[in-house]
Amino acid sequence: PSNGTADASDKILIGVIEPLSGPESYDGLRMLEAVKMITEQVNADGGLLGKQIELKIEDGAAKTAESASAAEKLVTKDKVQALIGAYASTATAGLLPIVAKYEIPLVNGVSQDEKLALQGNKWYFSFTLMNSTIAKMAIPELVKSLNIKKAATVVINSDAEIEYSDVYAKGLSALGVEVSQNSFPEGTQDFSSILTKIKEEAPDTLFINMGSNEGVNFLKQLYQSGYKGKLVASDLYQQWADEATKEIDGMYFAARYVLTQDTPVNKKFAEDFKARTGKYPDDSVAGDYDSMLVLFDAIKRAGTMEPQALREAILKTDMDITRGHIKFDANGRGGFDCKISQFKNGNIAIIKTIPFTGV
Amino acid sequence: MVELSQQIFNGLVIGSVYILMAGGLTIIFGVMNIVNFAHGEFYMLGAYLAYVLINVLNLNFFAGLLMASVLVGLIGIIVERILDHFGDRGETEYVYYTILATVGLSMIIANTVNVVAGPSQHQIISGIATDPIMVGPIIVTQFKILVIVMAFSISAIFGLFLKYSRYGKAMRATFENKEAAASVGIKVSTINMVTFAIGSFLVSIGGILVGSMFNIYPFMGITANLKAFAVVILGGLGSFGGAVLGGIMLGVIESITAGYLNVGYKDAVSFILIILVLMFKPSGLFNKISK
Amino acid sequence: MKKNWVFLIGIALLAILPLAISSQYIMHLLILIAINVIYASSLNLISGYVGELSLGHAAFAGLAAYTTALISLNGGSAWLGLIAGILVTLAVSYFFGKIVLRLRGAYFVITSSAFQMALFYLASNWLSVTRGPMGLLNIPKVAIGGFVFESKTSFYFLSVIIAIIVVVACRRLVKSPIGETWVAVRENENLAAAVGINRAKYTRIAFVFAGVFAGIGGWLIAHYIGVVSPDNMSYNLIVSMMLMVVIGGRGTIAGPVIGAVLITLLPEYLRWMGNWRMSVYGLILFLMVIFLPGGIMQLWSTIKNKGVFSSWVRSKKEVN
Amino acid sequence: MLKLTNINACYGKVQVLFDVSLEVHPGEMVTLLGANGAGKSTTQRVISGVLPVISGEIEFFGKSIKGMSADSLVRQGIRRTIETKAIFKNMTVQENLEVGAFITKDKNTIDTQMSYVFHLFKVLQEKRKQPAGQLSGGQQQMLAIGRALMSKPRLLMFDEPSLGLAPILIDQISDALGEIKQTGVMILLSEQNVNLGLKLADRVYVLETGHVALEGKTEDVKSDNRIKKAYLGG
Amino acid sequence: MPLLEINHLTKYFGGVHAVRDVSMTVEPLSITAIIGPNGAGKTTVLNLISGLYKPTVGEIIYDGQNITGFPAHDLANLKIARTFQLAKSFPEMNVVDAVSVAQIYMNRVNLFDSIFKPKKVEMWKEERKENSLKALKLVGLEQRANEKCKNLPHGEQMALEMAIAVATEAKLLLLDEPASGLNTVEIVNLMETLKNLKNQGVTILIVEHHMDLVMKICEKITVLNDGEKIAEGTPYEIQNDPIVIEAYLGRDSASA
Ligand SMILES: Nc1ncnc2c1ncn2[C@@H]1O[C@H](COP(=O)(O)OP(=O)(O)OP(=O)(O)O)[C@@H](O)[C@H]1O
Ligand SMILES: Nc1ncnc2c1ncn2[C@@H]1O[C@H](COP(=O)(O)OP(=O)(O)OP(=O)(O)O)[C@@H](O)[C@H]1O
Ligand SMILES: [Mg+2]
Ligand SMILES: [Mg+2]
Repeated sequence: PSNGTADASDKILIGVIEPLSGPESYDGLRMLEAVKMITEQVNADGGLLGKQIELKIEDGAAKTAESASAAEKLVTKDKVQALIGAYASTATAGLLPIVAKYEIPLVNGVSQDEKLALQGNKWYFSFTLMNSTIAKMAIPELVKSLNIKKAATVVINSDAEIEYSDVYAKGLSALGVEVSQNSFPEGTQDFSSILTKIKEEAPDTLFINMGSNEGVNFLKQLYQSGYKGKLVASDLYQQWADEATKEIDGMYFAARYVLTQDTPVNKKFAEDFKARTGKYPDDSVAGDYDSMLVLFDAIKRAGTMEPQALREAILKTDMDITRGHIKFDANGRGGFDCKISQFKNGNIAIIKTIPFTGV
Repeated sequence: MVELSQQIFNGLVIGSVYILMAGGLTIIFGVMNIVNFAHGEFYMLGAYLAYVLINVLNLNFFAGLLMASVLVGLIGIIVERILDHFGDRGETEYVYYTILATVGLSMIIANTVNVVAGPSQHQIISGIATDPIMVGPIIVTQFKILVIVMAFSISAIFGLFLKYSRYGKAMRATFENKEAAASVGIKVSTINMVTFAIGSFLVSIGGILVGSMFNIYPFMGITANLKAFAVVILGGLGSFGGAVLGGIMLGVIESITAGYLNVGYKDAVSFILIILVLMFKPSGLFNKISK
Repeated sequence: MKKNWVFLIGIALLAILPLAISSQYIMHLLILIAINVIYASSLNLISGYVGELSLGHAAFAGLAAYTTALISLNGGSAWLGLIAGILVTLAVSYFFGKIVLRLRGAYFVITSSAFQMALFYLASNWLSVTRGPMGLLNIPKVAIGGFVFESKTSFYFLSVIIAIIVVVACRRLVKSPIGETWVAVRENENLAAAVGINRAKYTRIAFVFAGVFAGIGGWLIAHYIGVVSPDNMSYNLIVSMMLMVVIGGRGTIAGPVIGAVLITLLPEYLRWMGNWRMSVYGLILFLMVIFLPGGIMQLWSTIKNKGVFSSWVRSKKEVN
Repeated sequence: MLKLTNINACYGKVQVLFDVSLEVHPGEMVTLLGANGAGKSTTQRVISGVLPVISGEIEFFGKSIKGMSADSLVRQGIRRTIETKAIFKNMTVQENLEVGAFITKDKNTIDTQMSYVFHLFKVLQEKRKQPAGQLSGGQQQMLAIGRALMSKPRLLMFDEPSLGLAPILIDQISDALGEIKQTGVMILLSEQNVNLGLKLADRVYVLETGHVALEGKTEDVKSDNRIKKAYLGG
Repeated sequence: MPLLEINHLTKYFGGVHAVRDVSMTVEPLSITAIIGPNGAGKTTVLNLISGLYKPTVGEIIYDGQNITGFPAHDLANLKIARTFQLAKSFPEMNVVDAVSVAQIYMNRVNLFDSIFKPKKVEMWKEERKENSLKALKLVGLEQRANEKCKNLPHGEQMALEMAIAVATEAKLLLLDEPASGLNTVEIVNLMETLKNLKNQGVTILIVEHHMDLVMKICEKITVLNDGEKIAEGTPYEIQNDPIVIEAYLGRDSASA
């Protein structure tokens, strides 16, 4: 209600909160590029509702209080009409009371903590595949086709990854697989203790979930430790394909995003992004790009920036995004297919697609 | 048993790096009474410089290691010249302000590298084989052996220098009392500069070894610094020999905790050790002289 | 007497301030300022008056935040959370104070920092209780009777009143004989002991008050933001608390208040710098420590002593 | 020879020395006498290069040494002991003495000087392996004096060497000073203890609030009435 | 009954025997001295009495009460005060404030008052200030009341520490080399002050190398050497004791 007059202005204002400083800025800066890229493309095509789109960008440093402050400023001072962000689930959590209070839609295709989505916040639209959802979709298939008897998880100690470890451990043991859970703190350089432990336990499959940077380091040390078992992760980071090609040969993925997924939306996105930044995108970049796709599509259909109308339009989303096809339920939770894939000889290929049936 | 011996070996490797980090920190504290909160940033800076020299400019690994560390030593001298200004503020104030200044410095260095070089992680290519070799039941790599050998020989050389050489004695004298050191003809400012340079040089070598054994990233200095503090406290502030023993001890204890308890608590171990040591033996485990 | 007037006028201004401000964003900043005033003033008791640089202060804020979060998420009221938070910080600062106050200088700094880092790692890894880095979400608002401190304005009054109480309490402590003992012990511990001042006892009073006050700040922020995670006791938090104390002027009552205002607003004005921001903070700290170690308060007293200000006032009078 | 001409010196904004002029000739022992805060220590600090002068000239054997750093003055042969017993507490007594000879690299000189110091102060030899911090107040004073002797200086300055020493040790020190003087070293002594200060001195300067109030041969100064009253308790 | 009684006091530092089996007494309203060569253990004895160190063996009885091992800060309550060999007082404080600190241990306002009763705090502060000025007057420092402590020259520092000790309303005063660094005139003043204090009911135990002062004002002298008591007696007896002359006084003693 506080920005009822904003409609009259000649611009559509969208607030973007990403970690632009600190360790998380590795992802934050690339995500910001994707958001800028699609906005520039839409503006070049004449914008939306006859108006140009202007991004208001703030650094939330992936921290709760900083992200909340940024949102407070974007909403009340800059008068943005929709929000994208803020990467880490704890950071996004700081945004939720604010969007609820000012009734501004927050579209998020990245944050994975399902507790956020379960809050019943009318203005939070979350549509990445939650870890629990992926686990439900992919674990039975993986256990069967990879013949898993004894597994271990190795994750970085960060919000989404810890949750991943938990839900996978539960899902796997429900199917009679013996599992041990392992996590390491952010910034770990030396993995030798974990690897020694794993070697002793000798699991046949290792489920890993960590940032692309730690991943390269971990995978190299894993290789050096002489590990011969199978490897499973959620998403393939392009950095792994480039820098740890030898180490991840044969690795499986229960993926949200697959670079080579052959859809027009994804092809355009991947090529544009590569052209713009010289790097291939991965899941979190795709997640923010998808958020923008969803938001722009809803604005077009709503024909107005009036919040209530925008909300209705978002809920009715039914479109192709980079990661598949998306629909929302009445609570603003969305999803798409999970793609079981394998990396072999330098290329990733989808082995099997498991359809989304709800969270 | 196999796992235990492997964990102890792992602890020795990382402990060797701790020796280089903490050895530098402890002599800077000893000579200048500065707790250098930017010490970890020199570690990171050394690794980044070596990365540029070795990976980008294709220098030989050892040449790059030496050059980068000398450069970091020179940067250390500049920093020392600035911190020198706090000298006339009285003793407690001096400790207080040099800590704050180095906290500021560490923020400047780490975040600037993060912006300029980007937050991604890299590995320094040493060209030395990293393939697993079995030594009995333990898996080692050539590089890890090199790390242990380097750390121990460098600290042995430096320890002997400090104990017996004329300059080493002058350094220890400056530790204790600047006016008195000046009164016997020691050029205190030179000693301070040399100390800071050596301390920074040592930690830079540690950073480079870690960077080619594992990886480098802009904020790698922060945890490293806290580790170095733990080692220095274990060994006694200002005691180089203590740093060597403390480094090995922390490395091994961490590895064992990680292996048998929980990897997540590995880093908490060092902090709990600090508190325990200071509760029961504030002068450090290996320090004979109590203050 | 003059001081009292300034104080009363200040309070009156703070009371009518919300009437003059329509921007919710500015109200938000004012709330953060109030909380930071609590943090900085309490830290100043140790780092300004007792004279030891405590890099473990944020731990108390975090402890109380987790305490109240756990209580109110399990059905207790926020007020119960406050009482529990106070009791927890009181107990912890009492016992930890006993250990750490035996140490001086560098040892104190490192130990206090280790204490905070140990708790930080505990919060990050004790998943069953703290949910680790995922944090505790949806912490309920503070309510009294049927009234909920939901709006910015109501929370503003709550936090400003608490901040004023804390600042006044700090001031009275500092001016009391207890405050004198802090200075005495800092200046010459052996002589202080010889005149019957027990360092352990008196510095611990400072430590406990500081810990409890920081805890109250942590309680406010937990219920204001609604999320508690290990960030509530991070290294960054203690660095920014330290910045407030140093920039304002340590060992003064007004200094930390001024510092809190500046450090809360600074990020908002430096946002345009993007990711250079943290480097700039570091630079500010570095330059302050070199050129203005007494902070803004030092600047103020040089102006006063040099008579720049009074001569300016005098010349004005003469003109009239 | 050491020659100070019209030296002015300050701590911050407070001027402490006013136009102080004094000379020490080869083979001579000169005493600076003066009440608390008169500027005796400050004069020595100026000569040893620890405190810069505002104006005036300092010459050492005809060469200007004004503005030279403390350590290079030590190399010129100017040594000073400090009244606050600034010894290296965590180093052993022997190491303290070795560092005292920092500017001499010649092992023989170091050995000779060390035995000389041990000959002067027997306790030091007994305690040579102990950390100097464990010495008593007076023993630390001996160590400080011994250390100054280690590099065979040309000018030795002592700042209140009798401070906190037992009478018997003051005797020993006075003997030691006599011996040192015999070897041709110039000595500049600050003292409140007139017994020691005036016993061996050839000439005396009396400082009052930073000014040279009186100078002259020891005999003349001793018989000056004002001095008798202020310092000799007579 | 002696005010202070030391029985078989012994203190080792690692292997160093700083004090060995020393027994002595201090009579009420007397001035007693401990003398001895450097390193004899005099300061250590004072540190043991004043609670800075704990004795290895032996006991210390004060006013009939065994105070062995009491921490330093508890002794002010028992009316024991001391000065230090290298006096520096409270360098950054004003002289009068530094003396006021000496009365805080009396605890007239508690923690509750400190926060809730600023008036009471203020009143007690005034009262302490008045007492402090009196103490300063006694040692001749009243002119320096508003000076910073660190700006006092060495001699006045010692006087200030005495004022601080006096302000605690001590009955037993332990002084460590108060005459060190003073010139003859200042020493005469110091003697006056000490006599005044004695007349006001203070008992004094003094460690001093300045023989003039010791011989003139002390009733009893204990001589330590190498941690052991080697002699005890009146100034006359001590001055003529060949052992003391040999170990401590040296050849000039006749002229003292
Ligand atoms: N570091 C300093 N800063 C400021 N003033 C000082 C400093 N050192 C000495 N002074 C002042 O300078 C004056 C001369 O001091 P100096 O130490 O030279 O006297 P002194 O003759 O050696 O006295 P004493 O017999 O007490 O040693 C004194 O008034 C003293 O207060
Ligand atoms: N903390 C300590 N650790 C080890 N030895 C010590 C310590 N303090 C004193 N000593 C030793 O104990 C002995 C007695 O020292 P003390 O300071 O009591 O002497 P003193 O009689 O006061 O001498 P002075 O007249 O020189 O001040 C000395 O040999 C000294 O080296
Ligand atoms: Mg002097
Ligand atoms: Mg003594």
